[in-house]
Amino acid sequence: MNTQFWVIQAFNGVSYGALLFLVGSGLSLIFGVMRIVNLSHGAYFLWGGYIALSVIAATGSWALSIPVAALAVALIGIAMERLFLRSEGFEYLRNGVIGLGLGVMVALAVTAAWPHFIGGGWAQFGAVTVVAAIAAYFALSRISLVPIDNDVLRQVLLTVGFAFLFQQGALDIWGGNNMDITPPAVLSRSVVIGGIYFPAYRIFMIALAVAIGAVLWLVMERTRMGAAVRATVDDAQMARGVGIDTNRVSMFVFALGAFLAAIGGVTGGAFLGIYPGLDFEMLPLAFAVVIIGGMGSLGGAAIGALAVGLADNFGKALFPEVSYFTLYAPMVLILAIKPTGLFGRE
Amino acid sequence: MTSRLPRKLNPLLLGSALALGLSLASNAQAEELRIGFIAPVTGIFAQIGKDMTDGFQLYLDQHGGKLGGADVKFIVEDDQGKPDTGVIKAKKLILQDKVNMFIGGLLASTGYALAPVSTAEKTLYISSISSADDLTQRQLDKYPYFARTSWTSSQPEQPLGQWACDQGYKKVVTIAADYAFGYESVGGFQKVFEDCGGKVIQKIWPPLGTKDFGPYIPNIKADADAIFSLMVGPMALQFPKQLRAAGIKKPITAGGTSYDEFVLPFMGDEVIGDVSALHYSAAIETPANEAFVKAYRTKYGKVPSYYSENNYTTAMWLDEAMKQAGGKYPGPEKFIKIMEGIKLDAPRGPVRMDDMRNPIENVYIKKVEKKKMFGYDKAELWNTVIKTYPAVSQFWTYGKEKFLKQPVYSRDFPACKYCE
Amino acid sequence: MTQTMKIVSVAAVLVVLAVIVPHSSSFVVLLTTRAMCFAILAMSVDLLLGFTGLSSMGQAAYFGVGAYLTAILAAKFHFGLGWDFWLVVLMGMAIGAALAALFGLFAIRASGVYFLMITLALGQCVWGLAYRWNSLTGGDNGINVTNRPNFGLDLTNERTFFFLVFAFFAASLILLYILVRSPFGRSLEGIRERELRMQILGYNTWLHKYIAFIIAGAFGGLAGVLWAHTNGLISPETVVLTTSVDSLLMVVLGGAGTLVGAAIGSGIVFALREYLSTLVPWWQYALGGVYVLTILYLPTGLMGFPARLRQIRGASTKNPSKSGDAKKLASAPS
Amino acid sequence: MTSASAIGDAPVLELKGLCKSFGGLQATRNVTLRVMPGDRQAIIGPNGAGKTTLFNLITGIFPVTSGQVLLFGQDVTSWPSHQRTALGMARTFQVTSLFPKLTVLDNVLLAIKGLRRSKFVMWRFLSSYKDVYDKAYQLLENAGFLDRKDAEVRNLSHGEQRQLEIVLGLASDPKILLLDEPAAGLSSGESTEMAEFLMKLDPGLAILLIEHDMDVVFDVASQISVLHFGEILETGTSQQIHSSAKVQEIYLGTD
Repeated sequence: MNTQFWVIQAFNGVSYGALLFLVGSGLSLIFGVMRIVNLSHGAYFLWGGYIALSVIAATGSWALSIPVAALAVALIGIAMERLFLRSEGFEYLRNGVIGLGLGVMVALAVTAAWPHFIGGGWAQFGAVTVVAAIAAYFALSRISLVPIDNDVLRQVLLTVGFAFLFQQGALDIWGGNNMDITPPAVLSRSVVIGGIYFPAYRIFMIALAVAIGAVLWLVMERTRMGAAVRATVDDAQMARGVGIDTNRVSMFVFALGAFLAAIGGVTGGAFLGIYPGLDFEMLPLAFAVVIIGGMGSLGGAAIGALAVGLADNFGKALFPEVSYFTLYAPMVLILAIKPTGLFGRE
Repeated sequence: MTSRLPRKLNPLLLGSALALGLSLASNAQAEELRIGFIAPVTGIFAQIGKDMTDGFQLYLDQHGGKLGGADVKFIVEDDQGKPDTGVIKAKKLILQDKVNMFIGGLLASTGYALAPVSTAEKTLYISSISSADDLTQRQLDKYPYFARTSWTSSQPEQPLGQWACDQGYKKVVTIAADYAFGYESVGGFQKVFEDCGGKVIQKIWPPLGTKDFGPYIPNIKADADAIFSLMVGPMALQFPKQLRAAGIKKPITAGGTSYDEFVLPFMGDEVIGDVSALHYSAAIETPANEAFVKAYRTKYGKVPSYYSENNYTTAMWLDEAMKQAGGKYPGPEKFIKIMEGIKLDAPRGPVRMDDMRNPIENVYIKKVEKKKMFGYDKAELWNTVIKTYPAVSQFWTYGKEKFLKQPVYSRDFPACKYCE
Repeated sequence: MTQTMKIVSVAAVLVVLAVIVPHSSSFVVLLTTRAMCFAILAMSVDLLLGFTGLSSMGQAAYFGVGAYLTAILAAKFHFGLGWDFWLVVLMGMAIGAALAALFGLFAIRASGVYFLMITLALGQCVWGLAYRWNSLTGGDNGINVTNRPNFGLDLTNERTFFFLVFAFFAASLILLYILVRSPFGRSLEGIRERELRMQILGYNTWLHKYIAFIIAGAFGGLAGVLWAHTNGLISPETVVLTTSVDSLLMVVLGGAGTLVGAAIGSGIVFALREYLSTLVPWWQYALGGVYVLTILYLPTGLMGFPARLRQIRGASTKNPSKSGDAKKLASAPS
Repeated sequence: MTSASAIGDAPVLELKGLCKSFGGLQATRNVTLRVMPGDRQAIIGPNGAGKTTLFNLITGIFPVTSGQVLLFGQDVTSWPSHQRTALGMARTFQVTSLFPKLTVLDNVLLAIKGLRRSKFVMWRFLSSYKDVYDKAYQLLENAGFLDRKDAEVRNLSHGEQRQLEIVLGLASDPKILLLDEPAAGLSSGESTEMAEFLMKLDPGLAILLIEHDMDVVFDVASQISVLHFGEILETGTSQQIHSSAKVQEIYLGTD
């Protein structure tokens, strides 16, 4: 265990932490503003990676895949937030989406039950779908949604439901192969300093996280929207009182969170791979970042990510038998002592 | 009374009515060969499950849906990649669908979980992927209705140990997924390699599912001549990439799943030259294999993995056995007897069963190369066979008696004598 | 409906279940047995969620220790396979309770979303140990429990085993029902509604929540013991986050605060996941859809369905006010 | 209104130099107060004067920064709420804080049980405790709620909820009752009703009252303290306070 060992392990831990920052900061902001524990966040990460793969397959451009994937997932985030996590507005669209989903399922069920009846034909399948969807739409329109804005548990469970749907959706769209995002050749090399190899990609991840962190910080500190977000994190009721449109803030933050998670997915895709199940692997780690760093705090997320990255890395390198325990036990202790995390505000 | 039924009761009543309905629905099927197939159709292993199913289905389709003259009812059940779900699905197949046999199971732990079901329900279970060593070794007596058409985990790694020794490697570091499959693979490699005079000087066990090898790679001892790796699934893609990026250029000899055709198409050029061992390679240059690869690729758009081949061969085995049984399923004991007597010329090469119902088959030492094969016009990564160990048994050259006296390969056996 | 009527109707359904299920196909027997194990777990979650207002995301931990205890004793020491099975049942409940007593020290202080997060972290600790502590848990391979107990009753017979699990299920239901109707149970409801007020009324609410947490842990452990023998294989998969989330969903699906709802919820989840999955490959969409629809439109679960129906009918005849009063209520400071 | 404070031997509640600060904000400054058995005292003051904070300190919801709270001569400064209640103190809340989804009867049952050991019993139905039920019926009858005992609390009118709030306070047979704006949100008619309701209470019960509605205060309380910026400015009888120039100034100056 010479210096070289410690240097490279610390470097590895920091670069892993950089990736975790991308995932964790979005989750942390969403929590801070909306008090929602978003269990779909891992799915955003995964979908970011898959969409990037599709973009690369279509255009061959890795650089293009990052913004496209991030924006696409941000749109998914907005749709989820507007249609399902907020109870007001978009009733028609929400009922429409759910109705369509139900319609497809009814059609699938009919196909499974009476294959001779509508077997194979897309037209028949479509007809059954449309009829069922319309029926479902009208049935749903008669039922008023029970708002979930103030119900922590129902929000969590709703995001779990979506996490399952996203997981199966990704499997059906992109298949179950273990895939990998290949970054440009420049990033596949290594930088050698003092006989130690520093993989360029890990350096890139650190640089990206620092850059994004800086931009986020500027947005939070210098823009009106940033100020509104900070005010809402501090005290949502007060923020509403002074005329901040917290509704818009929450939409912005949800989109931003999804955006960041997707960037994490593209970046992480070249480092962890993209495969089914990645979503639920990343989720607890993102939570560890948020919990340790403190909910709703950007600086906290950075420190939490660094702490988790290093703890995970050194835990696995030095105490493999209890490596996961060493990750989650500090989480428990921090929560028990300071429920809002190290840098979180009540 | 019924009209005044309490409202809160309705869901419960509905439930029991449903249960009743289900019970009536499970009527007997018509006379035919009913085969249950257990594979992950959803969840994180879904694609492997698809490869498995596709391999079997391809053979069925090529033979008009019949095996040995009998119409086949092929029922795929989704175990979601979980052993306990596999058990319940096996029971569903046996109890409700009244299958003659069930096939499949991906993970070693699924194999260990399904074998007892075959004993309890007196139904034939053919393990077509799951490779847990002991099922056809020290524990075979417990499972009279069990046979295997695939491999044991240590079966290809034992010749690989010999091959590594023959290359002149003296010191090897092993890095393998921390679960039974990893233990058995490393154990087989280490035993033979050390019996030949080599030394395993370090064993690293990253947990199953590791993708960031950052904590482990810097630990690899600098004085090793080569690295033995055993990766599965997403791990396989990341390990060689991160190893090379960390500046370690040592040769890799690996367990089969680290480079098999399931992961190979998604790998980068840094894996060219890496060596692995398995009982199948899609690049075996025989007419039987070429035909299989082409048929499979035409139908499913991808090169078959060993998951596909093993199930294709399983179907071929059943076909032959049913032929010999005269097209009528003769019951598990008799059927296993027939299967034991069959010699096949499969895509993977000649294969037959030893007296512990595990295949004796070729083991291929393969090197990743980028080239064109079988007339495909694009240069791709292929597992070129560089050496064939013919007719390898699960006991390698040790002989059954001697082999079975040692404990099953594990994290601690063989002990790491040269680790400090 | 009066209390007596409710009791009578639930009892009637239980009797019907006990009569019908053993005569249906073995697969249905198996499924029902499994669902009933989870029903016990879900009822333990309901004690916390529905009656005390604590949403625990770590209930799989107690389930897991109960199951691992049983599996390790059976596989390594051949203990608990005869009359000593009953000892294992007690030990399983004790270890679940003991773990809950430990975790409760950390968790009970927190409330709302923080309680949810800390129980999630605690559950993950147990998962981490199950996954990595190879020498004890067998790591990712898990532990196979090949033999079921035999004490005069041969539990390898699925129908006999069904009756055993059924008995435990019914007993848990009855015990928990008595508990929630007892002075202690009613005090939990008070805590759920307004904890501060309860303190002012002279209740040591921390202690009440702590006791409820431990009791839930004990029933979680019991469910785990039964699950070890039902499933025959215990692996880290048993203790993953999804198990905890599933048990919560079962409660919400059936209706929190009803006990029976938890059982119905587990029945539905198992029917979808283990029966529907034998019929169609897209069962996961159905499961996800059921979750989303229940949460959005049926916050009181299926048990609350009749009341919700009345409410909808009432709303459509009157002026469709945008469910404003529900909101007012929820936003009242506590 | 004629019965002046019955002078007992020892104060039921005594505050000595009570201070509380939140961060930099001094919410309570050096409050000293004494309530004797049967006293009817009120604390008035403008919004944000720290009245509710003071109640929270007395009942142990917030820890004090410095000073002492004595209940029946015992120093309870560091005791949790439920133990203080056990000594014979009860309070109501400014914002109604009943158990909205439970029935009126259940609300009262919970309140009665708070000080009984049977609250830990988990093997007997609550309904088998006849004495608890008898007492609940008694309380409800006295308060005129018996006919609505099975109504869910959230369906009661606001005025009824405010009254029930006090019934809950009385359920533990307290010797001192802290009332936090019992007339909050009530119409003037309802306020009068509330004042009458309060005046009917057992004269041996000491009451400490926070209230904005001066009519209620003057009806119920015989001694009034004025709180301003966490500090007691003046204490006196209703007439004294009524005519105090300082009090006028505060109310006109801040409102």
